[in-house]
Amino acid sequence: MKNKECVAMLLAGGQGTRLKSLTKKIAKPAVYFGGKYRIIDFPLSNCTNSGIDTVGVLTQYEPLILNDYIGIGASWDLDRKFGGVSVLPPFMQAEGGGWYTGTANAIYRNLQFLNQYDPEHVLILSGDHIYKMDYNAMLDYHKESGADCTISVIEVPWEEASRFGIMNTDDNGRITEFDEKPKEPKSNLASMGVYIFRWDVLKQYLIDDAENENSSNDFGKDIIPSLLGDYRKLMAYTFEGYWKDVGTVNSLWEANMDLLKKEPELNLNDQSWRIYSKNPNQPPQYIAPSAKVKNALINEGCRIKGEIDNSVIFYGVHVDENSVVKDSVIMPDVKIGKNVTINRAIISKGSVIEDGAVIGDASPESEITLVAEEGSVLASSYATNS
Amino acid sequence: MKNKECVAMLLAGGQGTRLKSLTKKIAKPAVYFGGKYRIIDFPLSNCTNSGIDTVGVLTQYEPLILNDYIGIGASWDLDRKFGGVSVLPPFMQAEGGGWYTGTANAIYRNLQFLNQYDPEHVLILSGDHIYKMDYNAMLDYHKESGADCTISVIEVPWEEASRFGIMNTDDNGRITEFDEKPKEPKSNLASMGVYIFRWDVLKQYLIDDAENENSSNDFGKDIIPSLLGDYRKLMAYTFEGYWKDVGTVNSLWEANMDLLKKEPELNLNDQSWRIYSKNPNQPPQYIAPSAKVKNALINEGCRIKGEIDNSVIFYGVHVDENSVVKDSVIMPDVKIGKNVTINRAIISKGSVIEDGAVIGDASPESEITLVAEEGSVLASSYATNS
Amino acid sequence: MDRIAGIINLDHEQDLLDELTYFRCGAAVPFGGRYRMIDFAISNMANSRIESVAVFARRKYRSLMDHLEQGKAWDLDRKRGGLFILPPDWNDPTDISRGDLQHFHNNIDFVNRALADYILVSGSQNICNIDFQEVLSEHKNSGADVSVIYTKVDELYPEFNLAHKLDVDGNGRVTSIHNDHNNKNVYMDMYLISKDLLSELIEQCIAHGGSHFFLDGIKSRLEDLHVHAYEYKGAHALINSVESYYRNSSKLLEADEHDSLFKEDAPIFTKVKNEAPAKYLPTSNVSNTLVANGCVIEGEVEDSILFRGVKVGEGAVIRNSIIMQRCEIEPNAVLENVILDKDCRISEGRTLIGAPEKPFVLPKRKSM
Amino acid sequence: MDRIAGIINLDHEQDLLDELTYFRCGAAVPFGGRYRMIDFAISNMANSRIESVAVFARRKYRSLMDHLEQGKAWDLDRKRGGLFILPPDWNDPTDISRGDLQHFHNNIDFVNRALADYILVSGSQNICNIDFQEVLSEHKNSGADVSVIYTKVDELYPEFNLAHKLDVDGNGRVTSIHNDHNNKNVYMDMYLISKDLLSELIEQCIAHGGSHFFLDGIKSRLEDLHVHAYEYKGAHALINSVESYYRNSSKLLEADEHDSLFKEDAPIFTKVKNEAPAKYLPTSNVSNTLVANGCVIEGEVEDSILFRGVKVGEGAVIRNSIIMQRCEIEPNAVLENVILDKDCRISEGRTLIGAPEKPFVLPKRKSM
Repeated sequence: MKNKECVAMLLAGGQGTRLKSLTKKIAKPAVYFGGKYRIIDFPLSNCTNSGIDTVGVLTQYEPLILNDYIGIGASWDLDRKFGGVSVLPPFMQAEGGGWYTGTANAIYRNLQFLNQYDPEHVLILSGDHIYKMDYNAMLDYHKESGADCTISVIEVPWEEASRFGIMNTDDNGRITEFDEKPKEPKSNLASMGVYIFRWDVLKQYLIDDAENENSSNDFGKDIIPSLLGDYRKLMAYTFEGYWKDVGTVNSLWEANMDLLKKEPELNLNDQSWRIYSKNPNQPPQYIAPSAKVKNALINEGCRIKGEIDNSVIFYGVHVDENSVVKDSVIMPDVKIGKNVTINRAIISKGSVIEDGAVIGDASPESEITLVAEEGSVLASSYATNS
Repeated sequence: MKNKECVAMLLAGGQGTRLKSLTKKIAKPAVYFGGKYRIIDFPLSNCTNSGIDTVGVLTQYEPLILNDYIGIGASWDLDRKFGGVSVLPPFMQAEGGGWYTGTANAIYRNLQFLNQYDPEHVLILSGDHIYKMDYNAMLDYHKESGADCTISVIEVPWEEASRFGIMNTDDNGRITEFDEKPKEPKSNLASMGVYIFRWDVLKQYLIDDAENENSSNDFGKDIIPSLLGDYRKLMAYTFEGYWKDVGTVNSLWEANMDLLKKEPELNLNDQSWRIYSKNPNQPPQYIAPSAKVKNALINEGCRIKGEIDNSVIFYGVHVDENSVVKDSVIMPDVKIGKNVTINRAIISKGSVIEDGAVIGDASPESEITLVAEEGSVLASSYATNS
Repeated sequence: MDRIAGIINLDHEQDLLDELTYFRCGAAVPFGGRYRMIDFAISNMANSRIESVAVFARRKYRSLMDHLEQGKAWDLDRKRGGLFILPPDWNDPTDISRGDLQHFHNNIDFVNRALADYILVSGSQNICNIDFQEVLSEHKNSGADVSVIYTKVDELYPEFNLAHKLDVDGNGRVTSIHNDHNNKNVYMDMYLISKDLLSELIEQCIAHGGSHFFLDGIKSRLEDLHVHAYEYKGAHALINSVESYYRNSSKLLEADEHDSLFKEDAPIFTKVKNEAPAKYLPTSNVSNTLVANGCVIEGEVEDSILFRGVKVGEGAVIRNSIIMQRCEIEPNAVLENVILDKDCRISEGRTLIGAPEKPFVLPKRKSM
Repeated sequence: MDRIAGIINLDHEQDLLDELTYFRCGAAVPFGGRYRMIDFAISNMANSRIESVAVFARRKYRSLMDHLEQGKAWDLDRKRGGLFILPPDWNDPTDISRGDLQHFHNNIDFVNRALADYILVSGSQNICNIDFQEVLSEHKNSGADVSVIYTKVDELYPEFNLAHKLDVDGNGRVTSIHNDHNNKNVYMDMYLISKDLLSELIEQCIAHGGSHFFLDGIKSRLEDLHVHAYEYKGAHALINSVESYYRNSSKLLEADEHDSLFKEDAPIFTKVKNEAPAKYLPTSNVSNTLVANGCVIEGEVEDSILFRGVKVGEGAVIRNSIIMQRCEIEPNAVLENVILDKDCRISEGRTLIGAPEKPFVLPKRKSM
């Protein structure tokens, strides 16, 4: 078979501790989003829609759910004979093995995987962001500019720039400097953590990096600075559109709420750029005569008898009579009894909320309440900011 | 979905050092056999043919080739939505992780995988043997006898019994004792390393075993003796048919030669019990006017211009004019030049044998010569027993 | 476990759903918000661990091919077994078989080679959720040659006039099969038979110039064959007319009916579309309605079924209606007692009102 | 990279292979020891990174459905794109399109929705190994509206009489298309066209009452369209008769022909069977022969092609013959210049000898 022009490597090893109990049992890329999806659906669907049919998913921490979720990749049309999606956990070699020590190390340890496709370019992705992006357009830009490495960047508000990795560029878009969380940013172009490398260049840098005992084996801290230090050609590719790091409970909640706008920036109904996900095979949702539903995203398998206002409801959720769900995200298979009130909360998968329970704090400045996975909330308890 | 009656767990972690350079880069279950297959094709095809559609493959050592070979399991019809084949390498957990310490530990560490299918029985297999077996018949026997564990056994010649794990049974086939390599065997029923456990029983023993610091976490050394010690019901299921451990270069060679008989014990052409394998998509083999082929198994993609006698030839092998291959196994994509003589040898995948080379020792008592993977043998070298 | 193979025999199903079956066979008609009629028969087979399914198709089966793919949605895209759509074969010109016996005859290899001891033959018009393994165990206990499946209906709806009825004796044996309009034992067009007997009966029927396996091979031979009646007791609908389609669709809005058809441990599978969750805007008002994914609702919907990707504009009102995939209802349109086939568009302010006993039906891709 | 979608148009291919096409269309005829004719067209498309392929089928396509499955063997069983077999649709009764234009018209959605800028249309009778991405880049450089693919043949075999021929000017532009039997520029029944122009030309052809897209939309419009000729230079065979089938099968025994058709970096894919390697017993004697897996050979075989699973008994002799899947040649039978279709059995000692210029052909499942 012919070689692959571009192979994607998706770093899905992060634990995402700021997501609290949401990532107790699952890796961050497996966290639920948008009534139907998991975070990793976005980069995987972007790959498929961009015509990139070979993706290595580098897992480390609790890969079982991710493994099981990705399965053979059929959901994203990545069940290909040559290529497709491969889950790549750390493995043992004749010379011994061990866990991945950093993002660059994870790729280095899979040189053999990449070599079998002999790609011209390698696309490095992370599994932490919600966005729709045509990687093929970025690849075209990368090829045309003849760069050794192209980094996609997004304009962030100047006042927030010091929270990001900032790329300083010349007039042609060539990166001259990389400032990790600069106190006094010289640019507002933040790295999205999406890189395209010429594979021959990256390979050499990975090998050198592995031999360097002082390296932390990280793309942002080691590989990119090395390339810049050697005056390699690094280009910034400016992305325009919705891009959100959902690394905290609040930002995850916000990103869900963003979808409820009449014309959300992130359009999930775009037939030309579908977001694929694993299908739970549930019957259509049933909206009972007693229900009131306004401003909501509701998935299949739900039975709604209560009131839903400004909320995102995943599949298999039951909301019984006289219950009110407001400004909240209800994850799959949650059962909500009668006379329950839920405000500004995220209810994790499989939770059972008993009759009369009151959850969350309605005041707009309050923190978002999180009910942990398969939790049970009794009427007597007043769960808030748990 | 309904639960699974029986889930198979295939222990494919072994390095198989006695196979020398054949397992330098690949795990033993990935070793080639029979002109077309890898060892692991046999247990996987047995599962499919027995109607067992959920198989966990426990890998550890160099899993990449095995991973890549198994892929989504489509070759064995195991690309199922619920179930199918899952490759299970050791992974990191919130409480830390590490490599599998023994066969029982490998299963213990995948309790979560098994729990999701909630099986009634678990079939434990190894990836080291060549045989065709109806696991479903064994499962029926196991269920009818009401055993906690059923172990499949095969009669071996008495004089060889001391090389095996021997099961001593009462008149009803109940196992009373397990002797690992006994000096004075009381029975000639050798364990085939194929176990069926009631899952509720096995689960408890695995949990107890994991807490026992003195255990080596091995089925044969720890779990089976524990069950026997507790007077659990262990039954022996007698298997009749071809069964061969191909753990050494000589036994691998012998097993290949066994296929060349007119009516081999292991019939690969049985349409009702097909052995599935990954298909390399090669054109039909071409037998040239100059060729002489006798007593041979030859796969697609071969071009034979020389003489083949009593040999097994994998796919993509070229044998040029005036070369003679006798009593040998030629693995995939080997290119053999002109005027080459090969006797009693195994030539590993991708080797190039140059014009005029002489390999192996024709005397019937000699050891089998092994040419290592992607080796190149020059005319001047006389490779034997390497 | 004994193995069963399945045949879905569409050969003698007539396409009586008016506009809905102009361009597709009845088995391919959308039903229940996201399914096609045939999904129920196939899902029942898949859930009963049937691994080989043949679909005997004769007419208008192209949208069926699109829908079924290679059985993917049912995990039936297999090497061993799997799902096969079998249109009539251009085979032996000396073939004397006729009617559905031609299908049975042409496809005798499917029967003979199936990794199964029993064959379950079903049509597509009886919607239910049934475990054929249970049918098999009753069949074996009864010692019968053939088991036919029936249900006792409460009310004699007109659609049952087209179905066969059974007389069953105290031992569960079928004593006669007829069309008595007042008999409530409705035959569900499903039977279980051993592979060998099926094969034998097919040959006999052909030799005797038969053209309809059930009539010639089973119904007319109740005396020499032991035919057992298996009673199915769950939710059931027979759909062979627009009226029965419409009434039974509405019945899905009842919780009991819904839950006994869509079970968690025996789900109804269908081809996967990747639609986003349904979106309700602030002006929406939805009540007693089934809504599939991909819908965007700004208007009012009551006592209705919306299939995938339906858009309902602000101020639009939909009542007692079935709106199929990707229809667009523009603002302020009013629909009552209406069935819209796929891809219809109702323009702003337009009103369409059918009768409760005879809904107004629009064919595919109409704009009004 | 520009994307191409593929159409395999079998609509006007006649089934002229006598016994071999009694029960199947020409595209489904076995060829080359393990392939079917259509495998070459589909593999060429798959190897050229074409991800959507429609097969326009009209007659005897059932064995094609069995063979192609959902495009599995070509990695074309996809959600986006994939392989579709499109029999004629029962669509709009007011449809006035005829011939293959009915197919183009019924399936205009395939053209319009394909994730592609260009469409490559091919038949199944021209066996070759061609990279359509190369055709596309030459097409774009030439600035042409349509590129038609041809090859210069050395010898004027009779099968070329049924093919169109091209006159090409110095710039590679086609100046006329005709049937001159002495012209060696044989049109390979393949053309590349932009999606938009194809869609436009289809409409125009239908409006003008056309019935054959190539003749009405391209051949007769060489003056207003810029039609470029792409010359293919690799191994080629046109198979539209038993004689051309037989002669070109034998040509596969020549190493050059074989190697330029079966390339490592552009393999010909086909449905996977799980046959064991071919087995040669001590009494076998095989020479200048292609042998597929699953064969068991005890006799003598020379200058022949054995498909999968053929058994050759001791003392049997096969010369200059093509023996298809699962045939059994019993001991001491003699076959010379014979083509056996699948599942034939030649009983012990029987002799069948055809002529080198007209082989003796046995249809499927014959026992003699």
